[in-house]
Amino acid sequence: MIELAHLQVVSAALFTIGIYGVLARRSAVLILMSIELMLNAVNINLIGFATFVDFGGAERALGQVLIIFVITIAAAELALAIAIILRLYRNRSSVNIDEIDLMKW
Amino acid sequence: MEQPPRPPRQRREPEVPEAPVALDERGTALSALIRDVLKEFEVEVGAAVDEVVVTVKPEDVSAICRIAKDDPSLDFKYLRCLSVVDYIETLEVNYHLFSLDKRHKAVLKASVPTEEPHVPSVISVWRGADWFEREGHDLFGVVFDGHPNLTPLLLYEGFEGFPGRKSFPFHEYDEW
Amino acid sequence: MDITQGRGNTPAESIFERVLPNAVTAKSSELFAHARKSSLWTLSFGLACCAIEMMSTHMSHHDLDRFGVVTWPSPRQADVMIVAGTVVKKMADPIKLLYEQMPDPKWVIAMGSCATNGGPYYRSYSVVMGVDHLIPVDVYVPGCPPRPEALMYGIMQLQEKILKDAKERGATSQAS
Amino acid sequence: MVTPSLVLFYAAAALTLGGGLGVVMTRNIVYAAFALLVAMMGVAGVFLLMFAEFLALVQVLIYGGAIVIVILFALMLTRVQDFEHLSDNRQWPIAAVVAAAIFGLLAASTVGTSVRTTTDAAGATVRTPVAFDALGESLFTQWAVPFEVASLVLLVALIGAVVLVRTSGGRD
Amino acid sequence: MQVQQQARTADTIDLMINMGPQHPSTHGVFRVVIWVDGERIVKAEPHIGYLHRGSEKLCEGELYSQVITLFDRLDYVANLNCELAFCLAVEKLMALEVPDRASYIRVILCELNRIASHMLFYGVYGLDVGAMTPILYGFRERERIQGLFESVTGARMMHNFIRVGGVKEDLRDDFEPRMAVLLEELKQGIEECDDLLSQNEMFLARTKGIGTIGPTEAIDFGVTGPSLRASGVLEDVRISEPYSIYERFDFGVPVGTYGDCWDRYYVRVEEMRQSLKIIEQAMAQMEPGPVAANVRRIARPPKGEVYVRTESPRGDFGVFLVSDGSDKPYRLKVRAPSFANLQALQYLLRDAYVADAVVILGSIDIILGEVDR
Amino acid sequence: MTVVQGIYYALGALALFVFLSFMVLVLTWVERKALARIQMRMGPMRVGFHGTLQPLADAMKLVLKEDILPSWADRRVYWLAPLAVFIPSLLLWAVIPVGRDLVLANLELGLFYIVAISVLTVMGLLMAGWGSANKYAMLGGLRAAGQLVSYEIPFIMAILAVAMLVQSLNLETIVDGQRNFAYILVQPLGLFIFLTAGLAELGRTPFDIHHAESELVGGPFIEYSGAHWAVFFLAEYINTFTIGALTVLLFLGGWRWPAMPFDGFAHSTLSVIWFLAKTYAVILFIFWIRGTYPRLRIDQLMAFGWKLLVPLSFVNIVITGIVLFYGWPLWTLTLISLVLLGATFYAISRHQGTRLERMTVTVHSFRGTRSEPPVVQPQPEAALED
Repeated sequence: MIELAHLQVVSAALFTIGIYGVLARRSAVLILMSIELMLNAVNINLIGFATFVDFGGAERALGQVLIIFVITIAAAELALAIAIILRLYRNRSSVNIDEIDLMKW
Repeated sequence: MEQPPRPPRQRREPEVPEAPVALDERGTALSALIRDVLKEFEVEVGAAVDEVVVTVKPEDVSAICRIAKDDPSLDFKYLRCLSVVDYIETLEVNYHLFSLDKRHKAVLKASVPTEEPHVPSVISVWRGADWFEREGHDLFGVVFDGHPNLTPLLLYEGFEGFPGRKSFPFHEYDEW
Repeated sequence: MDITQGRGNTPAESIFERVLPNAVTAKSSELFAHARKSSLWTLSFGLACCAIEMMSTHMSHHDLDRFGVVTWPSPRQADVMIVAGTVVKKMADPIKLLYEQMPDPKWVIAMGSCATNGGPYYRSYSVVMGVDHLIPVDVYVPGCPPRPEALMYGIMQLQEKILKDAKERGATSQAS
Repeated sequence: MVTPSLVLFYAAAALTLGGGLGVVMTRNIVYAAFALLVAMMGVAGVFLLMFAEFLALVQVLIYGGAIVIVILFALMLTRVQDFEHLSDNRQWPIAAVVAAAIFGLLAASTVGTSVRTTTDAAGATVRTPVAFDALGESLFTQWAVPFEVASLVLLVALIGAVVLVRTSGGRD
Repeated sequence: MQVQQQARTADTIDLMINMGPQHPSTHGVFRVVIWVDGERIVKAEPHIGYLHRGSEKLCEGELYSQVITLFDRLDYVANLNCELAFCLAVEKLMALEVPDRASYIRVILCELNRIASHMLFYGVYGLDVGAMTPILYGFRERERIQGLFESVTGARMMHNFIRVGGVKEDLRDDFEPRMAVLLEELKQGIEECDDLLSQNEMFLARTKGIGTIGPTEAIDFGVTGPSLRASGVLEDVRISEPYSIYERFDFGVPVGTYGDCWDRYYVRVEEMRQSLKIIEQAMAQMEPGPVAANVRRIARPPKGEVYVRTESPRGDFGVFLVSDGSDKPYRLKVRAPSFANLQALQYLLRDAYVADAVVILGSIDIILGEVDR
Repeated sequence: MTVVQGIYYALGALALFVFLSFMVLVLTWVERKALARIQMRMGPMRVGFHGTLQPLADAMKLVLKEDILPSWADRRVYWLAPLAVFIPSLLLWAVIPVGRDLVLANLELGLFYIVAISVLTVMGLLMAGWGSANKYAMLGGLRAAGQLVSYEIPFIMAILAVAMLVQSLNLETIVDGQRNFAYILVQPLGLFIFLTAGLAELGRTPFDIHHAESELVGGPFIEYSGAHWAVFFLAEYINTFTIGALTVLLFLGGWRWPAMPFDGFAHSTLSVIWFLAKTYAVILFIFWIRGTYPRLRIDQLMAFGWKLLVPLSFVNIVITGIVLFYGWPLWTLTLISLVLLGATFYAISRHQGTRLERMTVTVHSFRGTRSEPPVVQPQPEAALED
């Protein structure tokens, strides 16, 4: 029997993996992917609550609506981020965030 | 009865006839014109069959070609062909020129010694000379000074010798 | 003289041969040979004059598609390489490479006299005198260039060879 | 109690977490993209198990059809030299510690808090699916304005991306 | 400023693509190395020589009558045109008068060969653009022409029919009726081919305005033949320096405007119609008579040199013949039209798309046999 | 889900696989024969009666052929790519009914499922292109991705317009909705968009730029041989069949035909026959296009997709919405659709790039030598610009 806790643990683990990726990797693209992972961790949590907890009434569909918004924002964010990365690559021929220090002095 | 041995037949050196010159009026007019235009240079204007032949010194080739192309009365905009002929001691570089407007034609000839065949490149005059010169370098070893890219064109990298020359063996090759 | 060593036109040992008794594998390999001979995909690869006749053979009038023969641009999907034309030393390595890129079982047809032995260019300095110096050839089609009918006959000979090979292999594997 | 749905859930979770680990562990960035795809398919599986068919398909469509492809496209276009041997930051041990700490925190809070889930008469938890039409109804009536705003965001992102990537006057 | 500088140096890396020597659309064994940025070509570098058979050198070891065999195999799509060029050169050197009938036969066969060659171009060009049917239509017409050639010369491709001083033998009795049928078929066939491809929207989209070259550049590169005429230059050896008996015919010379791929294509289609016109006139004018001048079996032209140019289907086919009076040529240089036309490829390919590279290469219609010789 | 259900699904999937494989074999034969007809040839003749066994021979040969792994290829990606292409194409058929009740899973969200799954094919093509580490393959993979992603939008929109008419995403409901008339009569514009986008999704002529034999020598599949290549081939033909089937289901009334018994065994048998017949008609149309048209260039293809098909598909949805919202009779929709379709064709035929404004090749007649100057026309300023 699937319990809410199962989903929460999976969500937490995925979120943690994402955080590790953001902190530890150097490639901008990989960091972007890690952010996607974190967003999906949130989605798992949302669907869990939406399904297991009875909100009743008009809020029944709220969880799923939120997920749709999250996915939308994720897509938009990714499009922009990839564009920025491509631009960076064109200017610096690298996607390593360590080397992107133009604003640092 | 003994017949006297027939005297060995005298081998005659075959008589080699020369091809007759048959210049049309356009050709005669052109040869006069060339003499006039190129009088600063040491040129020799003759004819072969129906074509005007202009013999020039190798070092003048580039300058003369430039004039031949740009001079409005000569107007040799079109380099038909660039060929090299091996006369054992010398290599002769031929530039076959044609004017689309005036419809007259001429051959420019420059003889270079086989040991050190150097001719200035005319690639700056006609861009179409590019591959012809590379081919001449490939098959005959003529060095076209000033050509930007005299790399093998027809032959593979590492081919030794100049197969177009008469000194190159004719058919003593391995099957592979 | 380094002929590429490979399995060439013997197919790789199939799983059937390992598992099934010999009598069955012999029969199955004959069946497979029928399949192979009915779908000979050629590498669309023309070298010289013969390529034009090879194309003719594929076109409406002669239509090699009737035999299931179609051309394929990539060597990875081809079964038969028709060497149509003169093989030049500069082209030798690419041809070997192409042959090696083809998957087993594969066959080679040498089309025309140039691919067979150099043909009219036998004494030239840059021609490989027969493609069999480079890769193993199964069928030689003579002619300069061979008529389309000749090429078709060559392909039918190749089909017979495939069948015969399979039968012989079956016989030897039964005997052993 | 092990039910088929629980087994399926474990499978989906394994896919998700395995894919996630693949993203952060692999040295090859293209593999990372494929691992991300696997993780997203796992999430789609979780959605399916929660009876959210629509969301699962959206997940497949958006992540499989758009996001991962865009990432791969960007990777193949840039052709970074250190394509296959990515290195980690120097502070990766710190990152690991931080991540572990956050996981501990999250897990503890999950275990520590009790959420009142719906149960049936026998006391077992039940999943209450949201009907597809209810979702649509809710999205286009109650949440219509946020929905429009979201589409506006997408449009802005699209234009922004185009402007960013465009090179001024041919190859610069 | 510094950032600007960096932006220039660190551009996206160009991808190098190696087209050929075995590539379905290089028309033989030709290799072109192209550097692309995305789908745009940055730089192109053609490599030839994969069919360099040393014909010119081989000719120096053959008798004059044997050289024709090698000339057949130079431009292996327009064999008779090559034979004609060589024979004209020898005849000019020997100052030979060719009988009228022989000249007519030569013209008829050469023009037929021109149609056959353009039909091959038509088909292969369709294939380059991505249509698979035109090649079958083109080869249908070729097959008809080759059938006629076979009945006249005994061979489908390597005819060895035009000889020094005339042609090998007279036409067969059934030539005229066969020719009449063939002319009707060809007329219909050319129109069919024209209908199938020329005005197709996608074909136009692919070829219009692609690979343009202006008249000055084209002449500078030594481009000749249909490719030159497509750029708006009225230059055809048949009218500017008439050889054989071409001044006796009324025919049109198609000339393009923009020098793009479509013009190059359509000039050839139009040329096929004009060739038919020439053949019709020649058939009407031809009268019985001898077909070969009185020449010794082993020709020994006098010492001298001669340059002859003819209009082969690909352009200005020139033969430079140096004779030392013996029975073998001292030096034979072939000015192959494809060789010169191919030089313009680098110019044509500038800033084109990868897909256009194939279309442009197809439109200048090269035959590797005469490029590499 | 019980064990019986599982077995039922497994058997169904197996049957589907066998059915599809058979269809692919038939399809290849039909294609070769149809193309041969167009090209005045005979096509396969020697293997079996009129070459009917030809596909079988081809398949057997391909499976027995050596499978080459190029040494520089990325091994895992290389081997997985055929599966990544093949599985989505098979998964699609889980919801496509071949006749009344002859469907593996009758999903409510059937159309949405098809849209979502069909996108996954791109991933396989990209994997194939990247995994074979060949420049042609790589370029082909990238082209395929770009093309498929752009044509996904009009594809989805065309489907959506039909869904609006029926108010359902279920394929059987859609077929039932065409009880009285097929939707081709209501939305000819939708059919045009759907078929064009579908051809692009398939990568068939005139949109076969990622195979592009004359440029890319076979695109992403260039390095594959033997069985793995056969899998790609299979997937491609299954996809062709899928597009044909979808066209029939969405626009041509599915398995319906005026003179059909309403229920019973006769009905289901006949329905399958009608369905296949209609599908093959659509596929023959696709082959016909292949036999006649050249290929577009990538930028033209993108321009066609984004500048023409995407706006058209949106317009299609808007007019459908207006007609449905105001409750106008459906023939008004037909009318608007037809007018738009006509306008589209007119626009294509009048477009500067696809039309010859005037003949650019002029013929100058001569007898004897020429006297005119050689350069007849100066290069005009307004050179062709697209």
